[in-house]
Amino acid sequence: MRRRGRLVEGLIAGLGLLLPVSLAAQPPPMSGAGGAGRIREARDLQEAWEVLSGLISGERLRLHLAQARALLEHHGVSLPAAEWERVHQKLRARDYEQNPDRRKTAQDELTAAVDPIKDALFAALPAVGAFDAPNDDGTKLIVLWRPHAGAQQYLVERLDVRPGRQTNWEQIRTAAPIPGSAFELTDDSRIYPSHRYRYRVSAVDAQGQRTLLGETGEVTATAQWFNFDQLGFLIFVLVLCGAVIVYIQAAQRGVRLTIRKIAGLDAVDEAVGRATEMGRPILFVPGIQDMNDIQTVAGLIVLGRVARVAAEHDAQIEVPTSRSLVMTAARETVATSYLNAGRPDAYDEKKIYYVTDEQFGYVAAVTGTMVREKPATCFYMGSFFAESLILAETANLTGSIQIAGTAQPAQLPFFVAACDYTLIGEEFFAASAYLSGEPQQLGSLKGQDVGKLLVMLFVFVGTVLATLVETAEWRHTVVGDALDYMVQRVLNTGGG
Amino acid sequence: MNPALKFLVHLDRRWVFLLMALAVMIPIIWRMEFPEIPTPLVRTVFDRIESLPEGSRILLAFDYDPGSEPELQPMASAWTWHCAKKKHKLYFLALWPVGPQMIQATVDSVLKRDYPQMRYGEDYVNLGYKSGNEGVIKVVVSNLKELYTTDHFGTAINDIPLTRDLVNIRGMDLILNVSAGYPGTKEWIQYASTPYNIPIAGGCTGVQAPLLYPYIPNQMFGLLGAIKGAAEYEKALSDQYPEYARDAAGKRRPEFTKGIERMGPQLIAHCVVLGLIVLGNVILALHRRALRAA
Amino acid sequence: MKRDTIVILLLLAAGAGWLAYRYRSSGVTTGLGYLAIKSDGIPMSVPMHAARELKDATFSWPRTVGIWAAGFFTLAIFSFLYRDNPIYKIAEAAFVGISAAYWMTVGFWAVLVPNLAGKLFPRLIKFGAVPGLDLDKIVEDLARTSWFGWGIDYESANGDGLTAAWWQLMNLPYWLPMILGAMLLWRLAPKGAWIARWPLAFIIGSTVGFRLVGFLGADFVAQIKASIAPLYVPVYDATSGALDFGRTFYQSMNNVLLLAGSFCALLYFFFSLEHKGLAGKVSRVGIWVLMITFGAGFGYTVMGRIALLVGRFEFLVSDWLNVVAR
Amino acid sequence: MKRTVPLIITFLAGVVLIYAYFSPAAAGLSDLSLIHFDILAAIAFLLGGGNLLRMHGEKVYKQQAGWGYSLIAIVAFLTTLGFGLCKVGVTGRPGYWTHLTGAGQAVGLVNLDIADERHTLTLTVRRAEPGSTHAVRLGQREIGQIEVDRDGRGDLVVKYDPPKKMAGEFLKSVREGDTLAVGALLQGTLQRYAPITGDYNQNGSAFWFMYEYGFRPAVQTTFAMLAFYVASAAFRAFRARNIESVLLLGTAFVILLGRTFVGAWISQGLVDPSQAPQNTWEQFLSFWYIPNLTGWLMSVFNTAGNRAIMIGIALGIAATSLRVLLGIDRSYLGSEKG
Repeated sequence: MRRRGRLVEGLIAGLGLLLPVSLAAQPPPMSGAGGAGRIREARDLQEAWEVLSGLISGERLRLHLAQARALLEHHGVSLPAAEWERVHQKLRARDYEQNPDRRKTAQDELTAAVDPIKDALFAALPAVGAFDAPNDDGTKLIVLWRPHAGAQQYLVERLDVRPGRQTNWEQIRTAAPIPGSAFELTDDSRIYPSHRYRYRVSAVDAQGQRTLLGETGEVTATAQWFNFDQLGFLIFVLVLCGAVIVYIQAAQRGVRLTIRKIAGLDAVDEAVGRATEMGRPILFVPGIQDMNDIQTVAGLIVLGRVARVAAEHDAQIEVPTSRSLVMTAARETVATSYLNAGRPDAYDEKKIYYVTDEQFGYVAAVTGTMVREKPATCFYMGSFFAESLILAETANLTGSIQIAGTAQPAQLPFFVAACDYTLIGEEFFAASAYLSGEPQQLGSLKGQDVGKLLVMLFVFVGTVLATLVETAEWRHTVVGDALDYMVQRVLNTGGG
Repeated sequence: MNPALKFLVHLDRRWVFLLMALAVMIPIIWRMEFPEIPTPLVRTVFDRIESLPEGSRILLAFDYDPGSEPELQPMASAWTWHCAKKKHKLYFLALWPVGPQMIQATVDSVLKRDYPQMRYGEDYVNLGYKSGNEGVIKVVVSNLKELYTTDHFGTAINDIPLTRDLVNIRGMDLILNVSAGYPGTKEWIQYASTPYNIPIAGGCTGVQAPLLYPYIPNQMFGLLGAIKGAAEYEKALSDQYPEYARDAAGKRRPEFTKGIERMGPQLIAHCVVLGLIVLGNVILALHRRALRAA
Repeated sequence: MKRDTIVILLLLAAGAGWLAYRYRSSGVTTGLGYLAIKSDGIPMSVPMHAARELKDATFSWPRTVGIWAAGFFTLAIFSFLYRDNPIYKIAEAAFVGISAAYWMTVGFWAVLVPNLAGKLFPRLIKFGAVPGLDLDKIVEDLARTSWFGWGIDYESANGDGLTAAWWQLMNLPYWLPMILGAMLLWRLAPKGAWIARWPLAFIIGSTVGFRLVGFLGADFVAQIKASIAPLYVPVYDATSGALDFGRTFYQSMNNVLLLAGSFCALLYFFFSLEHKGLAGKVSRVGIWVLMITFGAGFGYTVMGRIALLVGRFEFLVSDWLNVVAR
Repeated sequence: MKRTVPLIITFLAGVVLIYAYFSPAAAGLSDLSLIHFDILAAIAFLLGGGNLLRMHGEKVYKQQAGWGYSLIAIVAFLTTLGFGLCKVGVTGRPGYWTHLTGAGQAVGLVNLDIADERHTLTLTVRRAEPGSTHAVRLGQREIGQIEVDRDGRGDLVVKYDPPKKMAGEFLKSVREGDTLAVGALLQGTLQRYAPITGDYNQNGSAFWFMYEYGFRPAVQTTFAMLAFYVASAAFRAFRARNIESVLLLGTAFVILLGRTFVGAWISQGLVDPSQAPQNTWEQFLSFWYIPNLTGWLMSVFNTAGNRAIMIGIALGIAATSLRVLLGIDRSYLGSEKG
């Protein structure tokens, strides 16, 4: 029960997937402790800290109670079974109470029932302990100490242990006691990764009398190479990427993949052909973001395909850009397309030019170009903001065919309303694969479908669980735990 | 087809432009105003700022630019005024390069005018702009001084009383974000508010608002949507503090009621847009009938 | 001259005439001119209508010229709505030039100076351009977090950035963008333009890696998490504690619609399924959901756009022409 | 070589950044890469700006159609750039500074900032003898004591507390050329901060004039044109041709109503805004109150639609990223020959 969450992760890690990483992530053996208390090892200290935080915040209380029980029993402390039963009973009483006033009373009773457990945990703590903060970049240490009766304030001091150098204790912070709360402090002030530190905490009472509570052994802050909170998410990423890669390989082996038609994409050839017939240019707008936006990258990939068709049809293509880097990358892309189409002589670098970084300066210039050159076809492929409608309405006036593709949800309404074809979100990314016509690229689209199936599966299972929890009052059963586990552990991106 | 319908079917859109220009210009010249009732989303924000104890730390992140100033400045001013009224400590910060100018403009027009007793560095501070978009947020939630070694004016951050002991923005009681796009409210929610439980309220342009709805109320407690939100906030503010909207002589203070004032032309222009949609469909129906008859 | 040009010129002349008449007759409001005051050494622009109330506001020629320039830009750009014309072209060309230079300047002073030069040669920058730069902090950070601590002695300079050697202040990873930048500029050289692809490859590679996990983490998983909600949401009355049928129905219906709506819309995006048969029907519903979404987005946006226009017109009639006394 | 090396660079950079997401130890890399990108983009301005000059310069030189406009663009560009880079008309940061020099190894630095709301004097002394105390004199007046000591870690620290009342009038009386001395140890002559230390966009500077009266009105006006385009798009595109367009325009219509007073006004009979609905019938009525209906459309349908779009986008980005990372999509890299 106690390490249930870790057990599942351990099983997965046991598959060999991440074994070396998990071994490297073992906490250091020594944390040091002073005074009484049964918990001594850094690992247990860290767990006690996690459990205490959970009990105090009241989040996922069922799980934390189970962990607290296991932790206490592991250290030879056993509370009467009736005590545990009482907490669970109060918890149920609170969760199933609908009247707000009575619910408040139930909450108070629950808090009171949790107190003896917290006290038992406090009693098991060392007077002062310190350990390396989990899942951090090696700049934090956590100091945890047992509450001291009558303390008005705690002084936390730190000693930087440097061999061969005289160093003194320095006070890093003072902390005021919070009733019913754990006494912990995350020290992230000027911690050097390689240095060893000792901490000591003193309590100051109402008379200003200082009592030294204890002193820790040496601790070092280490950076973790893998954040285990994100394990569930990593598996998610691996499954998704795996699906894409598997389908790409299947396609390379010659497996036939069927992909539905995407309206806007079938129009590309036609639109380029129209430009040739009318003897007017094609205008390609790659959005207003720089190369660090993936939409711009996707837009340029589409540009590559469009330019190739244009080169084959001998149509002129013009690409004004709003960023210097995009201009550079677009020139590479178009030059390659012309080369691949066997028309390197027709490539004109001057048609791909930088206008200005300013969003609206760019729009003013592009709309001016539209009105003066009356392009037969306009492509808007990339990241767009407010300018979307200005571009689309101006080009509409000049009678151009307009094909838009963007993954800016806010601009989709305008493109949908004003353009002939719009590639909505995912379709825009699919365009780059679809237009290439290469089978392995189509494979990646299948991989995306697997991702969507996965979403549906997760949402479906989650919804069923959540509905059961809500209707059948199963929150305090394994169903509630499963839902908790799914939402809190598996779907945890670790705030990153 | 009768000539009127023919004219409408092939309507030159410059007539639409002219209509729109008149719809906005006339209410401005005649100063038409309409009543506002604060909606719950706005009310929550107002009540939250109102109920915080004096001296609470509030982070005002101004992530907009001159382009969206008409839409967002009224709410930025109203928030700043309200926070100053409640004697909160104000930390201004910007993720957009031109944000510091927006901050300075707000400070000049609100704090220096109505709260000349507020001292820079003790009651408010302008941390200025740092490049890096959401990267900046990720840093300041853990260690502010890693990125902000000086304020906007180049004063070392350790020399400023307000920021001397500030480790990171997790110590804030509230984040108020005025946002015109990326990076903005969404990033503040994702990287600061949700992971570290800092209450956040957003004020955004009309385009953004629909995208922020999914975050209410779990990840964000309130939202001021564009000028309408600002107008409602101004209304709530002047109901509570009459001196906000009128000076001692009872004269209107237009620079503080811009939201309400701008709702006039908005309303008329909205009706014009609504009318245009209806007209478009009437034309469509008549045109179809005319074609069928022909 | 075309007829419409004449009409527009006449309108403008009439407007100017009216302003002149207004000045002659009432004399109170000029209609032109602009003023600046100095408060504590910092200059500030004041619109005319506010200037009357401020004692220390003085007339300023540069700002007067400035506001006329702003007025010109405003009208010139609006003129594009009527049709493309030389005035718009002038404004457009100036706008492009000014804005490109604006962002270059910002890039220079806000990125290159502090983030490149300031990281490589902090002392030079501190005494040259940014006196607020904290050299002590730079040394301390390097001693704490540099990846080159094993080879370079940052430790001995720790606590004293002022007298630290230049190499103890230098943040070595910042040579990377310097070198890549040089490679990028190599395009301008007559030979070997292909070298510019290396920095591009670096940029694209890091973008792709950063966004891949970033989007999956922030949008994908977060959206799944947000989608998990019970289909039946009992709501109880706050006072009596009895089941509130109306609100229970409303909340439950919302959750059901939300789930069904997002599933249908998601099905629309499936590339493996031809939109035929059942899949076709469901994805048709998906399109409907998307259309409602787009309609909502459009409707919501109109408000903001009009606010911007209001702001611009206010500038014209109030700050520039001072037609509306405020 | 010309193609393989970039592919390897792309792959490595991508993999490293993916790893950085999961590793607290390497998390700094992703922030660093963002900063590096900004720097590269700023350097690339030279390419963009150069291209702009070349393009318009050619037009002017060859006197092609519209060369006059190109000339305007060039003049505007170079003027603004010159103003900005040279900080024309910028006054330096208000205050003085000096480098302190003297006998022995000791060095020092003084920054004296006199600004609108704050006056600060920071005095830094380094490499002085520990255990010594010196009087700090500014001009003729003694303004405090400086103490050189060792701290708890054994590092040398300098403690200096300027008297609290020093801010304000006294600092304002300081003039350029005044001498600041630290005992007999160090001394220096105060000088004004150079103009380069001022903000490039300082109110009143030449660059600021270009920004305030050229850039800003142009940006706002272009943005404001959207109002006209929104109206014409609503008129032109929102026509009930099929179910899809009916839904599109219907929703837009309701939202437009609900976002102004009109919506509340025409449906005001449905609710009593002063109290919550009392029974199921009132709840049903209040559902149709247009501001509520707007909220409902937003929170249910808009959320559902956006959710699907966002999930799709995330998947699309992941797949596209993966294709680029693995080198399957490499059009941006140019060709072997080029």
